[in-house]
Amino acid sequence: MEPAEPPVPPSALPKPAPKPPAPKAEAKAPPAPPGPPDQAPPDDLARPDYLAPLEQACPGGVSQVSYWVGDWTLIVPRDRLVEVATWLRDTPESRFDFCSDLTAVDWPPRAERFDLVYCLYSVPHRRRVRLKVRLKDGEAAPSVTGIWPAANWFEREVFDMFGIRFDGHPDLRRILMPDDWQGHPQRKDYPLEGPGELLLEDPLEWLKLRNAAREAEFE
Amino acid sequence: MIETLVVPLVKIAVLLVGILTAVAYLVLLERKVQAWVQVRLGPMRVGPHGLLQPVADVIKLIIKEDITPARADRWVYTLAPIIVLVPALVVFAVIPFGPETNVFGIRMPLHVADINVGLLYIVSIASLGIYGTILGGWASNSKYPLLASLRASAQLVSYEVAVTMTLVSMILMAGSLSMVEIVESQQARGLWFVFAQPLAFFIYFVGGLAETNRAPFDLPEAEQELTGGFHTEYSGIRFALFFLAEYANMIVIAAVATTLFFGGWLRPFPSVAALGLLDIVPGWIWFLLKTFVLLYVFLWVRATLPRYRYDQLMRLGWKVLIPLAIANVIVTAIAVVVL
Amino acid sequence: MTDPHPVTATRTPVQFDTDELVINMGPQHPSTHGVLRLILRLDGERVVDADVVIGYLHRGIEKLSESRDWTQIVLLTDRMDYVAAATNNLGYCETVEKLMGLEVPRRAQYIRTVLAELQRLASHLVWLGTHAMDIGAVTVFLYCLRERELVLDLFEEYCGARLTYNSRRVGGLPADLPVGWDRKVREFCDIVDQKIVDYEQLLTQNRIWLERTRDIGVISGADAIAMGFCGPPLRASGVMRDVRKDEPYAAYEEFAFDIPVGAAGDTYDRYLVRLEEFKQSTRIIRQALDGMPEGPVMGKVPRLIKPPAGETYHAIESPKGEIGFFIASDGKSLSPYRFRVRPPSFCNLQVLPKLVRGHLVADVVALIGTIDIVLGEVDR
Amino acid sequence: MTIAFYTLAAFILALGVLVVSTKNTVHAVLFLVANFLCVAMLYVLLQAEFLAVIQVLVYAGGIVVLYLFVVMLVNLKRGPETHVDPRRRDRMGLLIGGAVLAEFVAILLYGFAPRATGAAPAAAAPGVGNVEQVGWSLYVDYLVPFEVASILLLVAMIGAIVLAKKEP
Repeated sequence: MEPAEPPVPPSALPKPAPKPPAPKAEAKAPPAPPGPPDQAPPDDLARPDYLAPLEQACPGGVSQVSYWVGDWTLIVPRDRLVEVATWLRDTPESRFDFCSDLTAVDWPPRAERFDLVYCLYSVPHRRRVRLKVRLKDGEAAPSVTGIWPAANWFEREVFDMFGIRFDGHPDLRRILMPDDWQGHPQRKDYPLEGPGELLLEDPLEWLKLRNAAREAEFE
Repeated sequence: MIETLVVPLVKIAVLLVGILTAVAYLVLLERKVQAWVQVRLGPMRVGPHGLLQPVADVIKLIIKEDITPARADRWVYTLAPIIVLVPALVVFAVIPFGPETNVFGIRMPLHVADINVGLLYIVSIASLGIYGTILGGWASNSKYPLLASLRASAQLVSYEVAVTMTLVSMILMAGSLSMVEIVESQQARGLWFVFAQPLAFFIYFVGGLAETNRAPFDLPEAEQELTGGFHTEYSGIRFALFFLAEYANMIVIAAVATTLFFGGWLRPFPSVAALGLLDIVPGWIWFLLKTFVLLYVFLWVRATLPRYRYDQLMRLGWKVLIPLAIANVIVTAIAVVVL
Repeated sequence: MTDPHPVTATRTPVQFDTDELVINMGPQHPSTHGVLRLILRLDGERVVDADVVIGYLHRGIEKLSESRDWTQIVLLTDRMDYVAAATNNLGYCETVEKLMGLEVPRRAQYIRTVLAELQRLASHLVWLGTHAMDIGAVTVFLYCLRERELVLDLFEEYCGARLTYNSRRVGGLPADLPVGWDRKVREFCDIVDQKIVDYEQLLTQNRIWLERTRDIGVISGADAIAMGFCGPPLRASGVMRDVRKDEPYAAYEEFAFDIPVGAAGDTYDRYLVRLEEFKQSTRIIRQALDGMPEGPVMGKVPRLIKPPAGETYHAIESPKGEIGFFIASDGKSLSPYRFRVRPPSFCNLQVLPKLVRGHLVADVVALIGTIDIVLGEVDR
Repeated sequence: MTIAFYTLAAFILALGVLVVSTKNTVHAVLFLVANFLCVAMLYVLLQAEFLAVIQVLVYAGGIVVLYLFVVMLVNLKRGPETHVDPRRRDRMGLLIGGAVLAEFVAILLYGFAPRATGAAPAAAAPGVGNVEQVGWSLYVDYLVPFEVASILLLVAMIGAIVLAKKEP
């Protein structure tokens, strides 16, 4: 599974705001949102105790801290991820040794359209934190399989579903979709109708054809 | 002419029909016993209480499409089930079902042949059946059957040693290789050999379970592991032959055990005169009854126990049963000489 | 295949040319619990390496959810772990409630707990049956499914369905308990407690069972955490981790129950841990029925469920392990912007190659059974 | 009886030829088994039931199974032909063939030579079983050679195990 297909370059997209997921319900909805709000924590809330040491140990490692319905989220720059993750796993006051989940969210109009979300859990301290890394399309993320072996299949799934590559992953193949599948289904610009032979080979071409057909029908 | 040709032929015909019927009903019995153990009913649809189920099974197996895999070795593939079945049936020739009896005015023994190496004959003929197993797996040209046939043959070869060893100690006890004489010797001593040789019986029975590929030693056909075993690729009548052979072998093991350990056609406690009224029941009924009980144990074990693993099976065979059997032979030999 | 070990002076010159056999286990195989495919490299019967191929049951539930509205998704979650559908419902509903800040009435919480534990019993019964059958004890399978039928009957009486229940709503429950239902549940708990003894008699001290499960697929606690093991397999490795205790949800905080923990981390310990969970589950159910509060079963929920913009991750303890839901809402549309499930079977299955290496083919089957996967959940 | 003998003999010869001429090794092994079975029947004709049964048990049921194992498992692809001297095989063949031929001739000559003592082998005393006779001659008359042979086989077996055992 070396470059199965080049990730769709953003310029090739007909419009940065492609078909939203549900044509009927979403047709009237405003264009897709610029991204999650990432609310800042309220001032009267005590910040978790590992935050200050973390910021000390890895200055600039956390670019933003967010709090929402009880969940802490640290937004981490892509190139600092491994450093921050290793610190979080190994330092006694944090000990986030369990990688509960790793997934991604696609927010297309944004320049850094992907959010990589790492849901971590600390077995000794019984608490959670989320890391979030923002990625541009085509940008590769550093793999955390060296830190949490559990991330292996998660990263494969994210690669399969979003086309995000992971540098240093031992075995980056598709996992849920067939090996010869074209496109990455969880991207928001993945066409929801079809499929046909053409869709499998070239989704964009298929979209253009379909739109042309619809226009013809309309006229 | 009648004595030398017709009587044996009739006997053979009766025996064959009887065995095939018995096998068919043994399958039904197995399903029923398993069902009862598992608190369900088993086959109930064909005939009263499913009693005609074997007929339906046979018809189904015969009219099913008989598939030969495209890249199988055709000849061997066809030959294998036959090789398995024939020894299983031929062995019955020397099993004495009863003492000399009057049948339609002709006095005749209830066995096809009493050869003076009867027991060895059984062992050697039964050991031929293994070819069918190996070749069936090999000729299918498929990996799971191949693995299964390897397991089967390794299992058979290693358990045969233990089983044969127990037979040796029985031969020592009886002083003869003839099946009839073994029974008669038990009559003379007034004792079923199982009471004299419980260990030998245990080893024989465990080895018999293993040789017939029955649970908990049913590795060669462990469908959870090997999707069915060496006959995975077989279908229709050829599959039926494998099936038939397996159950016929079970009956052989049970029948031989009855002869060797449970006094063949003798009634219980043959030396106790007070139980003389038991003699009303003919010998062959005693024989069939005992065989039936043993077969029931086969089924019972299957419904109860999980399955051994291949290496554990081998360890049990080589490191436990064979040394025990050899020790048993030595002790028996000493006892026979001393007493 | 050439001999990987060239003949050297230290080795005996007599070498047998051995081939590694590559066999395909599944996707159609009687004991891969669905459509799992393993590519095994065998040396004789010993597994050298295994590759797991999944995705045969991929139905795109995550993608599908992005075009269903929030209430419809409960129905989709049924189809993931179809052996424990009610637990999936609960996880999803709680996540949405967390996102919206909804209050769920106490009675509803209690009933949810009862349903979740009944579901755990049902799922463990299926697991025990299939696991025992993989190892050759067919009878246990039929016994277990017999008891599972009783759970299904209870669910049928509560919500009308036997497998895919759709039995929760965001903010509460679709219906209150039927009259007399709690008595039947109590009877069922008594039956299960008795039957557990039966299963234990058939298996726990059975020599063959011991030989087949002891020291098979051993994994240490540290490895288990690192590899993302969760649920009973993790606890069997000696790690005290149960979402019910660590991050209590529904009404678990109010009940007394123990978390069984193993020591050796082998198949036998995983079996013992689950068997003990049966007993703990009936204990929880009885407490919940005893203390069942009165009141409504549906909280104050807006007509249109539309959580504000934001994301959250919420996990509960499914019978298989930690099932988590990561849901992002954009606050505008009627369906989640991103709906992600952290399937416990998926994470546990990931460990399988590590577990099977060096064991025999027969153990592969036992190990697939011991991690208790449901392919509907692995592939979603 | 004679008809049976010649039929069997014909079968044995034909099967023997098939064993060496068949390309497929598994088939060859099968023919070998059939061959052994026919030989066993020959023994039955000679009223040596014990020998017949042992023939089936040991050769057909035991040894050939091992052959079959080897043939099935060892890769049947031909190893590299390392004949430096292409004629070597022919010469070896000639040598062995010549030796076997000489043996046959010797047997024939001996067989057709007028018998000095005619009644020696036919001393089957009635009442004493076939098995007992074999037992007597093995364990009384030829005890030492028998034991020596067993020990030889045992040594060979242990040697094979030692050779085949992988170094720890």
